Amino acid sequence: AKSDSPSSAAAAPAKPRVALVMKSLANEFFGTMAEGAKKHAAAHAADFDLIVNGIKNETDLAEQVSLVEQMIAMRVQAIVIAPADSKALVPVLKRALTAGIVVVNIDNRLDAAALKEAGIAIPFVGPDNRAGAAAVGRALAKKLQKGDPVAIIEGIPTADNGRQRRLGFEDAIKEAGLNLVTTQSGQWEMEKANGVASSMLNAHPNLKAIFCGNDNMALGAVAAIKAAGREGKVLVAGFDNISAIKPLLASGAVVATADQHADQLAVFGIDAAREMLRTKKTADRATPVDLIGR
Amino acid sequence: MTASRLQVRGLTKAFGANTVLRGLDLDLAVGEIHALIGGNGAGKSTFSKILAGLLPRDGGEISLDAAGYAPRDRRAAQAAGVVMVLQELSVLPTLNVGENLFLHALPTRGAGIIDRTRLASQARAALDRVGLSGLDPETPAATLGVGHQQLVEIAAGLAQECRVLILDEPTAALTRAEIETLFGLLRSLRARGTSILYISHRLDEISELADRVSVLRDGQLIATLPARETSRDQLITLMAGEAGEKAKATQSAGKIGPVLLQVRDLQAGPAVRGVSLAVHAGEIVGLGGLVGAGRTELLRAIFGVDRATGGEVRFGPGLVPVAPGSPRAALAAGFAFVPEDRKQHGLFSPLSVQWNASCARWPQRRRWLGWLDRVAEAAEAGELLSRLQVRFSNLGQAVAELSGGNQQKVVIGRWLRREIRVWLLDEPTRGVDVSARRAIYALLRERAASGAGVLVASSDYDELAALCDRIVVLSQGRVAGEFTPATLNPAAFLAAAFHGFSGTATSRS
Amino acid sequence: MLRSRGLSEFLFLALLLAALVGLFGLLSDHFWSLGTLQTVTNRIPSLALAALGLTFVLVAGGIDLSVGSVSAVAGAVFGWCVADRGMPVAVAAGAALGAALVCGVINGALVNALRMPSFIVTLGLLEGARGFAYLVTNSQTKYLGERLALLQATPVGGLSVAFLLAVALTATAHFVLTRTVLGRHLVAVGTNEEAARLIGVSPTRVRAVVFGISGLLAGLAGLCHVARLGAADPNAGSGLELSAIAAAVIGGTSLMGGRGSMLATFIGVLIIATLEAGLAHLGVSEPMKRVVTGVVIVGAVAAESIRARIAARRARQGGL
Amino acid sequence: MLRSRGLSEFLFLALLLAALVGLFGLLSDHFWSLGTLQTVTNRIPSLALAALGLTFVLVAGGIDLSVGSVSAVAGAVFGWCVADRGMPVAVAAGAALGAALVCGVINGALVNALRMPSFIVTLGLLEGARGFAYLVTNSQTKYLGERLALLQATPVGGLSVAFLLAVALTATAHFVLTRTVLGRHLVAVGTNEEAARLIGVSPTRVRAVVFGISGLLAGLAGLCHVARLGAADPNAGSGLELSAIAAAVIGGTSLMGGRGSMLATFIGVLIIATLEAGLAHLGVSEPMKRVVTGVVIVGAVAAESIRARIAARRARQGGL
Ligand SMILES: Nc1ncnc2c1ncn2[C@@H]1O[C@H](COP(=O)(O)OP(=O)(O)OP(=O)(O)O)[C@@H](O)[C@H]1O
Ligand SMILES: Nc1ncnc2c1ncn2[C@@H]1O[C@H](COP(=O)(O)OP(=O)(O)OP(=O)(O)O)[C@@H](O)[C@H]1O
Ligand SMILES: [Mg+2]
Ligand SMILES: [Mg+2]
Repeated sequence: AKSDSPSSAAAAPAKPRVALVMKSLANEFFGTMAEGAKKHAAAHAADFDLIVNGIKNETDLAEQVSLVEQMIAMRVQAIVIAPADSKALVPVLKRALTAGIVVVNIDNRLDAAALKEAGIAIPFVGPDNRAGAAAVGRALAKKLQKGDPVAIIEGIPTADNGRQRRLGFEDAIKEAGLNLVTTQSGQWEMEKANGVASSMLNAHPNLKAIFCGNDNMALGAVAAIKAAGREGKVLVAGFDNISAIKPLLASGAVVATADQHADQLAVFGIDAAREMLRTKKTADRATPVDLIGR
Repeated sequence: MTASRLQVRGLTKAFGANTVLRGLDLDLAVGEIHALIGGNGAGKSTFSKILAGLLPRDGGEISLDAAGYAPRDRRAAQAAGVVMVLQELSVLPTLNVGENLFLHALPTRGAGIIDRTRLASQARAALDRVGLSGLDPETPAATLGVGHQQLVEIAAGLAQECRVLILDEPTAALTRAEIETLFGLLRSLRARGTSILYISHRLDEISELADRVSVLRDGQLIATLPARETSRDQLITLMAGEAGEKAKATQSAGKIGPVLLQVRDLQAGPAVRGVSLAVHAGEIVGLGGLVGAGRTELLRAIFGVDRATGGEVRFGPGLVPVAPGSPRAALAAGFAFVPEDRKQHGLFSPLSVQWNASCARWPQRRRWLGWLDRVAEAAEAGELLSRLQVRFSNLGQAVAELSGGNQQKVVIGRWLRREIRVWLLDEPTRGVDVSARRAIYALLRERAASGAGVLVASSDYDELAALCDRIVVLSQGRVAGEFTPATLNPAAFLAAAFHGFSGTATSRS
Repeated sequence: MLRSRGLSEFLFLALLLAALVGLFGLLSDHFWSLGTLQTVTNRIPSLALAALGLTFVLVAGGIDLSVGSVSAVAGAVFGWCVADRGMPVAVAAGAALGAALVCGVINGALVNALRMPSFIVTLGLLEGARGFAYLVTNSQTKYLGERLALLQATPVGGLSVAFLLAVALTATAHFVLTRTVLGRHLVAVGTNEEAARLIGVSPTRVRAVVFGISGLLAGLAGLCHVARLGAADPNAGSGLELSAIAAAVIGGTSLMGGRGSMLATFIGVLIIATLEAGLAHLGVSEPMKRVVTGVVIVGAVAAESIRARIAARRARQGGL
Repeated sequence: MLRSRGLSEFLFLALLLAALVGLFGLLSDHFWSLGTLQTVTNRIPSLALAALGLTFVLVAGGIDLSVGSVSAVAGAVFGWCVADRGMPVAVAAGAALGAALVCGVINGALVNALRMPSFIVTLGLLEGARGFAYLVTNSQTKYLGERLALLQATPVGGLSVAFLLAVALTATAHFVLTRTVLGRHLVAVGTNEEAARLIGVSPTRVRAVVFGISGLLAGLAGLCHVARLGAADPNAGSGLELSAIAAAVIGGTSLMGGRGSMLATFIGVLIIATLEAGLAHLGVSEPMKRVVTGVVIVGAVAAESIRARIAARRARQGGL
């Protein structure tokens, strides 16, 4: 397979093939991302082919590595990847680069140290999760008093975007002088977050707000608050702006969320990859994150 | 014995290449007890399972009271009035006795809700009939010994209204007292016009109980004869297809050596309450007693299957103590144990005949790094099985497909090629036909003659009398008497067996 | 030990539960509170319903790994009917339960028709039904709000309708298992299928019924879940099967079939729900949560098995 | 069917595999390529090793749900030793395998000492060992780069050392199961534990051995995983147990014990790996992937069970 030099790959079909490797497509956020990418590909059907793949379980790194290997085997010209882990994907992406494939990192930023150790550079095209979370956090903090007890429900702690969002929330909490009483993982899942939130509410009867790493977990937290009969007394913030969160934003049960333009995220990445195929230039690019909420 | 109840013509049945029934004819009259005998694998169980709707036939005609009879399943057979008590036990340990008795037709109060009062009274009545009036229907079946299980199964069969009752070796695990009750019951059923097909290997039962006897050989009817006018030897000849040698006592001519197995004040569970006995080299000791006397539990405790709660077991010339609760230790000391319930404790049912016959010899077959000498294994298994006259189609056949008696031979046979010093056998000839039974007796004799000790529990009085040099009778988990062939007689034996029940004697089953 | 489970066993399980509650109360503030009680009782219905269905299957000698995915199917169908099609709630609930029942029936039919082990059939449905749930919802969480609020209403003492339903169904299931013909037939088939067949019990029918029940109860679990979260999430109930198995086994149900109690399963559910709530209450880190959960599952079953053996020994020494 | 498995069964499984490969080749470009072969063979080692260990346990009548978590423990320990402590790779690998072995020994000891069903014991370790893996790595993936590159080297025809190791161990396991006394003991205990005890086989020892083997092989699987990812991820191998069970069962191993073949398990692994690679190649949507996976698992086992029944019937009619 190593016989593929970039030139021979580029020479073969006229239309480049771009592979989009996602996390769980069963997650609405990534589903939207993939949909946006597919629409984009359909609109530019003459310019490139798109192959979309996702993994079953957000934590199944081996499967994502296999997907990348599979794409290398298919001799695609470019891989746009939302890595499920910021370190574990580095070696296989290095192999992709060696095989002459253009690689663009979206959504979850690859670990800088790991990239350095591997001796490669991969451009990151995506939102600044930390800044986005900090903005959401500030929007929520505005409704609170200094010293109010608050909690964070984070995503999977091993994922970089989960960590960035937590750090962003923490920034906002520090700025506003709030009192962070507990941080627990909801594993990105609604139900887990619901259980964790319920117990947080019991353990901290004065809790004023819960910052959630994504909207699914925010939905779970809202249900827990309702069940505890503390609607309006405990505020919630989310991230991602999925469709199911809209009624809650409208009703005020969720104060704020961040829109990373999920439908455009992959598109940015794909366009960056196509540009790189033409220009061979490598550069990070920040995509917009909008604060949604009143 | 006038009207015909059941007519079987040209019945055929094959399992794969193995043709079991080859055009069987049989007539069963209204109100008769008809015995069915034949060697192991002759096809008795297969035949009766077809009658009871448990197996489909391949060909032939059956008519019941002059109407065609072809039951699809057991329910259909029961609806037509044909009920069978199976050879293999199928009591369900997780249900209680009453539920076991009426599982097929639990009385309800509508909507599928069990009427427990009615169930209890029905169960009590059914148990009374087989002489188990002491047994509470709510007793979990898991606590029953094999003998009691068999009685419960018989009770379940008898509890149903029927025109034809089939009993497949019902007395294999019963002793004299229970057998008497059963026979009384069967006679009264006969008087009411029920036709009974009675399968047994105990030929003396047949002359005592049956009106007519049919002999099966290789899936064909050889003869139907009046039971009382036919001698035992005649029957054996017909079954074997050749002149059978006279059955006679085979007690040892050899000399009795030093003590090989010494059991002192052994206690285990509720059933064994302090048993002391000794077995000498060259001696065959029998263990007699009523159902539930504790023989099985005693043998299991000696072999270490169950951990003894008191007392000790010593072995060999030096009378070394055997580690309790470890069959491995017992095996290492040269013990072998043939369990009573072959299906549960003896056989690896889905595995091959060869596997089952050779599994006791793995330690000898072990080569470098645990490598197994499979060629030697196959050769030895083949030779062994033919010597025991086991009927099977090939060495790869699943042992579950053998007839009950042939399975038993496999379970015993696996030990024959090992240096066994002390044999512990629990009902070793259960379901085994006369000629094979003789072969097993001869084998045990030969082992004893070459210096082994044998301890054999049996519910068959004649077996104990014919085989043993000494008979120890247990009652309620204690030794209640000891006999030599010279001092043995049925009355004294029974008195000893009931000894532990003094006073309330017969009321508790 | 093999008799219908004695009082002592229930007492023991209740003691375990009490120990957990006591421990958490000592380790943290506010654990002994109405709020915690509500949290725990809110968590219970879906797990309890799934565990009851699974107990039926286990007693009959099978296993059902698909309960989590099937509960997601029910939620997904409900969400689709209500949010996308605007159907009335009752109709949607009917459709959801129907879909779950169909899943159960498929399980039973495959096990019966192909004589395959239920482990593998239901493993297949664990994947397949989950995929179906994604398809139905287009992999999107459907917001439903108060549409199933009925189940979350708290008519008595802060206990929700869903919780009361779970309690009522536990009692019913217990009655069915111990006092009806069906229940005894389940036990018989689970203990020894061949013997049961010879006696005239149809294992095929029994299996069809238990998998149907399991599917239906999993569907109900899915609806409770939707009611609780106010949203239909196609990812819901992943891992539910393992929690449900753990609950049943903590309650003494045998994985070999033939032995199990609905009441004990329910206590098993209480233990697991309390454990989860307590660990979250303490704010224990994710790794420690896993470790403690593992230790408690094994510990509970181990303690019960030791208790049973001691009891058996004592009974033996005391004579019959 | 009850004899040692005939050639026809292997042929049938191989046919299934060939059908899958053919189908994927027809449905998409570039599937029949060296690259795909490498992708598939790269995916195989960890699954194969875990499935072999599990087959040992299954044949002996138990089950091991902890293989995925144990593989993560091995990876985590390796990562910690190398990345945090700077130990040499060989020492770290030894420590990792040691930790995995300890997990297996704990499984065996608990099952033996407490006479608990292995399902629940290993379910406990599924949680507990995972938690331990998180603790060791502090819930962070450890980047290792080329440290275990040896396993990924491709000495012959593009096949990696890890793959060759898996093939060699499959052959060894096959011989152990079919040609050694230990193998006989496993089958005996898995078929009828009580009867095995009476012929002098110690079920306790057999169980200790199989769980030890399973732990060790799961550890090796974890190392292969680390080698492939170039990173130690405490989430590694979640769900591995279900894939491994599916592989074993597709290969005809009975979940009731006593019956199984290592070669057939390996073909089962090939089928699963091909299926995953093929679906990814086609870019099938996530929901459809789930549905297809479910259908293939059930379908493969069903097809085999139907084949076996037809073969049995034919053998019966045609005579032997
Ligand atoms: N399910 C089966 N599959 C294959 N062969 C069978 C099956 N059941 C019985 N056989 C064979 O049929 C023959 C007759 O068996 P059957 O059980 O009817 O004998 P039997 O006369 O009852 O013997 P016994 O006195 O030992 O009980 C035997 O050779 C046995 O191996
Ligand atoms: N696990 C058990 N729990 C309680 N009681 C038992 C158990 N096993 C056997 N028993 C009882 O112990 C007594 C002795 O049984 P055992 O099987 O040793 O008698 P036996 O003389 O061999 O008679 P059988 O013909 O029934 O085998 C019986 O009353 C039996 O019901
Ligand atoms: Mg018979
Ligand atoms: Mg006995």
